[in-house]
Amino acid sequence: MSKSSREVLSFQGGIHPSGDGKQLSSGNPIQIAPLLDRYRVMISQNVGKPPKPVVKPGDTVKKYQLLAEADGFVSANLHSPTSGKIIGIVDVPGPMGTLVPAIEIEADGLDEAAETWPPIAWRDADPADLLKRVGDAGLVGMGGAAFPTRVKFSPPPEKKIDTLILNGAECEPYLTADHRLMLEHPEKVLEGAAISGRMLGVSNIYIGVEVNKEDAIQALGRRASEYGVKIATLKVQYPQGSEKQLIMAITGRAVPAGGLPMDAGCVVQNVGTAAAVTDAVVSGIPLVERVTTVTGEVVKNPGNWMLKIGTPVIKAIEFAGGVTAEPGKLILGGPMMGFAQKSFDVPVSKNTSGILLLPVSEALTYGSVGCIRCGRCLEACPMNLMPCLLGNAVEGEKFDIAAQNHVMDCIECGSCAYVCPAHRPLVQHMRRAKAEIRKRKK
Amino acid sequence: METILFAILLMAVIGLVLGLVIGWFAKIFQIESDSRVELVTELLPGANCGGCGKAGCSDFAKSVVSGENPPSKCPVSSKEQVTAIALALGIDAGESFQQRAVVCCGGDREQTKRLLNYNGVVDCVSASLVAGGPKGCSYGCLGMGTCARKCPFGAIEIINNLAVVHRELCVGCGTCVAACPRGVIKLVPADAEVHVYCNSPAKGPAKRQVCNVPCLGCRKCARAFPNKFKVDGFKAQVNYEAKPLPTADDVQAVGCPTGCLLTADEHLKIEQNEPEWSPEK
Amino acid sequence: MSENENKSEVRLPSGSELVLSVSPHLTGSDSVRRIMYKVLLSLVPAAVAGVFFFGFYALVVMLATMLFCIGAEALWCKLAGKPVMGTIADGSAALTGLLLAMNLPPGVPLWVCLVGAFIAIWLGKQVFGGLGHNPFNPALVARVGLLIALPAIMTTWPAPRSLGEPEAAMIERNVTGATTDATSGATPLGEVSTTPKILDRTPQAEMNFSSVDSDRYYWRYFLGEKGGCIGETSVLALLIGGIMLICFNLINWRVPICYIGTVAVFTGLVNFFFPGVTPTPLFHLLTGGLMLGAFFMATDMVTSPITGTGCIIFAIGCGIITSVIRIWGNYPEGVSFSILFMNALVPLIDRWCVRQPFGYVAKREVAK
Amino acid sequence: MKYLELTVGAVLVYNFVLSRFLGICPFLGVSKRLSTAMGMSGAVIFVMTIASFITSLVYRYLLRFDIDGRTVDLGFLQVLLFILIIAGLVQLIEIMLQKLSPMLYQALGIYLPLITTNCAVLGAATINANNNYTVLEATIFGFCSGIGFALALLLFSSLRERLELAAPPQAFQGTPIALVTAGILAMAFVGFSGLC
Repeated sequence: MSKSSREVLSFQGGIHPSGDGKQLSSGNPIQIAPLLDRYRVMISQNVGKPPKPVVKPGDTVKKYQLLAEADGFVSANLHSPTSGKIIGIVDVPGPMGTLVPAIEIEADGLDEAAETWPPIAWRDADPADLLKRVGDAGLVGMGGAAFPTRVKFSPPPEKKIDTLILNGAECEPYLTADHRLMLEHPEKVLEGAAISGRMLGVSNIYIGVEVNKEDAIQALGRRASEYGVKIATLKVQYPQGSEKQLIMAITGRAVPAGGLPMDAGCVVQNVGTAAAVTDAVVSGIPLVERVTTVTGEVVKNPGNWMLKIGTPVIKAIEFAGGVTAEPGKLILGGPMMGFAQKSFDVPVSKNTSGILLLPVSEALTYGSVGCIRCGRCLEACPMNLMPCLLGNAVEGEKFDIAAQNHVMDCIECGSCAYVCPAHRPLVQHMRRAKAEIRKRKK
Repeated sequence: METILFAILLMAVIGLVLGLVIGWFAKIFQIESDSRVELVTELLPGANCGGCGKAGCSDFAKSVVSGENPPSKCPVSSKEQVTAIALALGIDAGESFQQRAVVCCGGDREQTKRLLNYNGVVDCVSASLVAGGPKGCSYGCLGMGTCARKCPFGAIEIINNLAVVHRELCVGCGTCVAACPRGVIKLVPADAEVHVYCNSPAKGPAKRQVCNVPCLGCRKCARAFPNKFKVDGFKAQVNYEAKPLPTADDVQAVGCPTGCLLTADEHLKIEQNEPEWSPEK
Repeated sequence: MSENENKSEVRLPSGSELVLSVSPHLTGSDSVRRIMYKVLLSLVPAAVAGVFFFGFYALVVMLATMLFCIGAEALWCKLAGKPVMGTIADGSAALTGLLLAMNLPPGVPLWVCLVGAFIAIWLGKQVFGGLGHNPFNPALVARVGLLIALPAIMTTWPAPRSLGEPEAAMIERNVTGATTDATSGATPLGEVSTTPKILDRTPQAEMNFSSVDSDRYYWRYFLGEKGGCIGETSVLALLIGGIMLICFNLINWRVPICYIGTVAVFTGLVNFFFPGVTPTPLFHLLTGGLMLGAFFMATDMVTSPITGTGCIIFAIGCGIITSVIRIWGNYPEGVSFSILFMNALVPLIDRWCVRQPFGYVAKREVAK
Repeated sequence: MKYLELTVGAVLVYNFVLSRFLGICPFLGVSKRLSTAMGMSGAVIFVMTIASFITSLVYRYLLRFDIDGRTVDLGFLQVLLFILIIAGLVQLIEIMLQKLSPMLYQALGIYLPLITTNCAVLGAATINANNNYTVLEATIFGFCSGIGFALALLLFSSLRERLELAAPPQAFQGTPIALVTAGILAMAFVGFSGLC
């Protein structure tokens, strides 16, 4: 099952977006963002139950101090990104377009850190201690889904996990945050991988990187053996970084439909999360900042920033020098799976991997032409579905046909909509079908 | 003569044989059917709207015959129709409770801020999945007509980007309530005339920013008629259990500052005739 | 919202002016319009060949049919209240027109083109809801409709330009050897179509196809010197067009190969086991509308199956039916009929070829 | 060879629906769903085969026979008898279906008893009689005609299911578009002419 390091691995289907925009920011080292006078930290930054706030208006907090406490198993702690005064809980526009509660902090400008946790000598530590630390630090999946890491690393005992895969594919066009992280802090990523392996009791650890990040592969490769991590080079193909496709490419195993990676004996973790694991375990600091790519053709100085959570998007754009032309679309995340925003006041959260501004000329992508049954979406679909048929079924509001044709297995990667010559909003159709089918099941 | 004899004989024999075979088959494949189910099905409206909670009219008929549901559970049938079913089965008609749908939003094209550049499917469910929908208010009617398309009775019309219920056509089956991704549509007693045309639980100033006709939660109505209106957070609601229900005169007396408290007829008239209506004018 | 002031020269728009759409926010460069124009481009070699062999009037027919189709589409859109320009600009009407013209005899009167255009666009496409919804290839619907309704006009074949050798006149001879009017002849397939039915074949019925089926003629058939429809004359030009289509990544190369291969194998088998019933496979490949059908008609995206496997089944079905009609049917040529028939089978083929989504095999294994 | 000719003729060349234009009523009526169409096809194949068999028996041995050297010709009873027999058969099917597959019974609705007066079944019986087919030929013909009907119905219903997702102009929705489709389908079948 293990492949030689230079074999380029991949999966069935997928697309090769042309002009992936990574060159805009891939050469720019990670910069530390200047301190702002105000942060709005969204309370719900994880999948599952939002944490319970433990601070009151008027409280003074220090950097790394707990703001909200995990409420239940699938939940995550939230810490203050800086020192200052709590103003209160305010409504901010969330990344999904609705107003969401956030804790507003007025920074005192000192950025004074609270006492950090003691480092853990992880090589001999009890996995349970490591897990607890990861939970305390409020780690969530930083690739996009924001699933609490502690939960991910506590698989039910009947699932035998034998492989840990670090996702460094970063297949989304434009995004370079993971790339820079791997290039600049390879030891952090590798150490995080090893710690994660220790937590899971797994020694078979891969880190999958697309071949277009040659320098990162080199950087990781120099130290990989120290940490017992194998590097899998992956073909540049979208969605290489999707869990199921990544597992397929590296191990050749297929995650059963409707299943999770652990059903194939794997756990997949983003490289950013791995670095955060190292921070939590070795440095004893919680997750309060992350590397985010601020990019786009209209951004003056595209680059990668270490942003504190709660930074408004507009400030991040200002760090990058503002815009050179009027943007037509603001996207949080990558262009393939990110979410279009209707406000520049959205705060950065633990899973904001990118802030992308598209020019007006590229903002309108969808048309109203019907399907011409060219079948390209069938070739592109990494899940082997029939997107055109599903789209037609949804347009005719025949959701039972969509359900029969496995719309629930769609991973919404957008490959079908990318290749569609009729420019149909297929992902929107899929989401609607899923929403309607879920509603019906209730 | 002979020919006729043979002809009669032949027909008779074949008829007899076929008759015997059919009779024999009928015995083997006998099934018990309840003719009452068919009778009730015929008396039902046949719209298969699912308002009763069953899969369709024949399914409902079965449940009526078996005594699981009273005939009045059908929201679509008029009182006379329900009585007819009850008479046919010789059972009690059950308490009739007629409902009507009302779209609790007055935010039409002119009143509520819309986001100009929505690029996608014209359907409320689809649109609500993109950044919460292309409307400034994330609780109001999206006006893309999913409810109007689904209504089996054609009772909902989209006017000025706002769904409006024609009360004379609505039977209260609740199909639209299930279809609406925003939960703007509510089922109310059929004789309720006055409604609060706002669905947003957000704070007053936030609503003001995006809409000209929100309920600001000023409590004016609740102060004037404490038993007829109640204020829940930042949104007033009609107390539909009040007897008597509020009337057009009450609306006059309250003098709602934003004009989101209206009678259904008035609301329909505003949307049909005065697209640029606002309370100030 | 008040924080939208910006230090840079270019102001950020307010959030409500941003475009909202679902992911993905990138899109490939190909569009329906481009696809249609690429197919049109691929048809140019065959069109040029048609004009070369049948003269200027062939060009008139092609242009007129395209124009009529565009007109029919515009008229429909106007009547139906659809955007006229947007629909015409996608090029599908022009493509249908050109394909239809290529399926018409070179000497066809222009009113036939007009009727054909309306059949194609109105009955073949727009009544079903327009591009993408039509289950049958519009050009073929029109061609078959015309063939059934106007058999005389649709089977009058002007002789092609001779490539110089006197023997080329063979096209104008029918099987009995009598020469016909120099301006009207028969297609090679037409010549052999008076063959007997296999079902009650008698020795007398065995035919000698040498008047049309001989090594001497293959080259000419290949280059295009044969009677027939405007577009099907030159196998060479059609092959060039087909290769263009494959290079443009517009068709699955397996479809034409399977179609042509099936015809070759089927006619080859019949030729081998029942000698004298039908000419050699090579003859079948080089004559009639097989190349046009295999490269341009059977590969039509809208009316062929969506899955790759489905397309291959479709192509093989077309091949078998084409051969059967050619060998035993009343009509000398079966390409149009066979594709039309297989078009009707497409929904069923799509049903049979449902793909197994990712992870389903594994699920079954786990269940074991 | 004769039987092959009979088969090809009944299924393709002289397809009952698309070439002889018989049995249009169920063809349009039950073709909205592929599953119901399959059920209907099965019922028609069954009725046609049995009806052809029995009617040809009756036609050959009961309608014309010699008695004491004289010929008794009951040919005038042909249509009457055929309908009687078909009606009886359909009744049998109906009773069976109601028990065995109530869903299909519901879906077929009125079209099931209508097979009784379905011109396709009566047509098959009459064609058998007119062509003076032997009992075996008649049975094969009946069966193959049923297959031809089933083929047409399956093609048509799958097309209609696809058309359900199409967006024809309002005036053409439903039956009009189905008729256009049926017409084009019939054109495709013209291509088979001359095969036998």
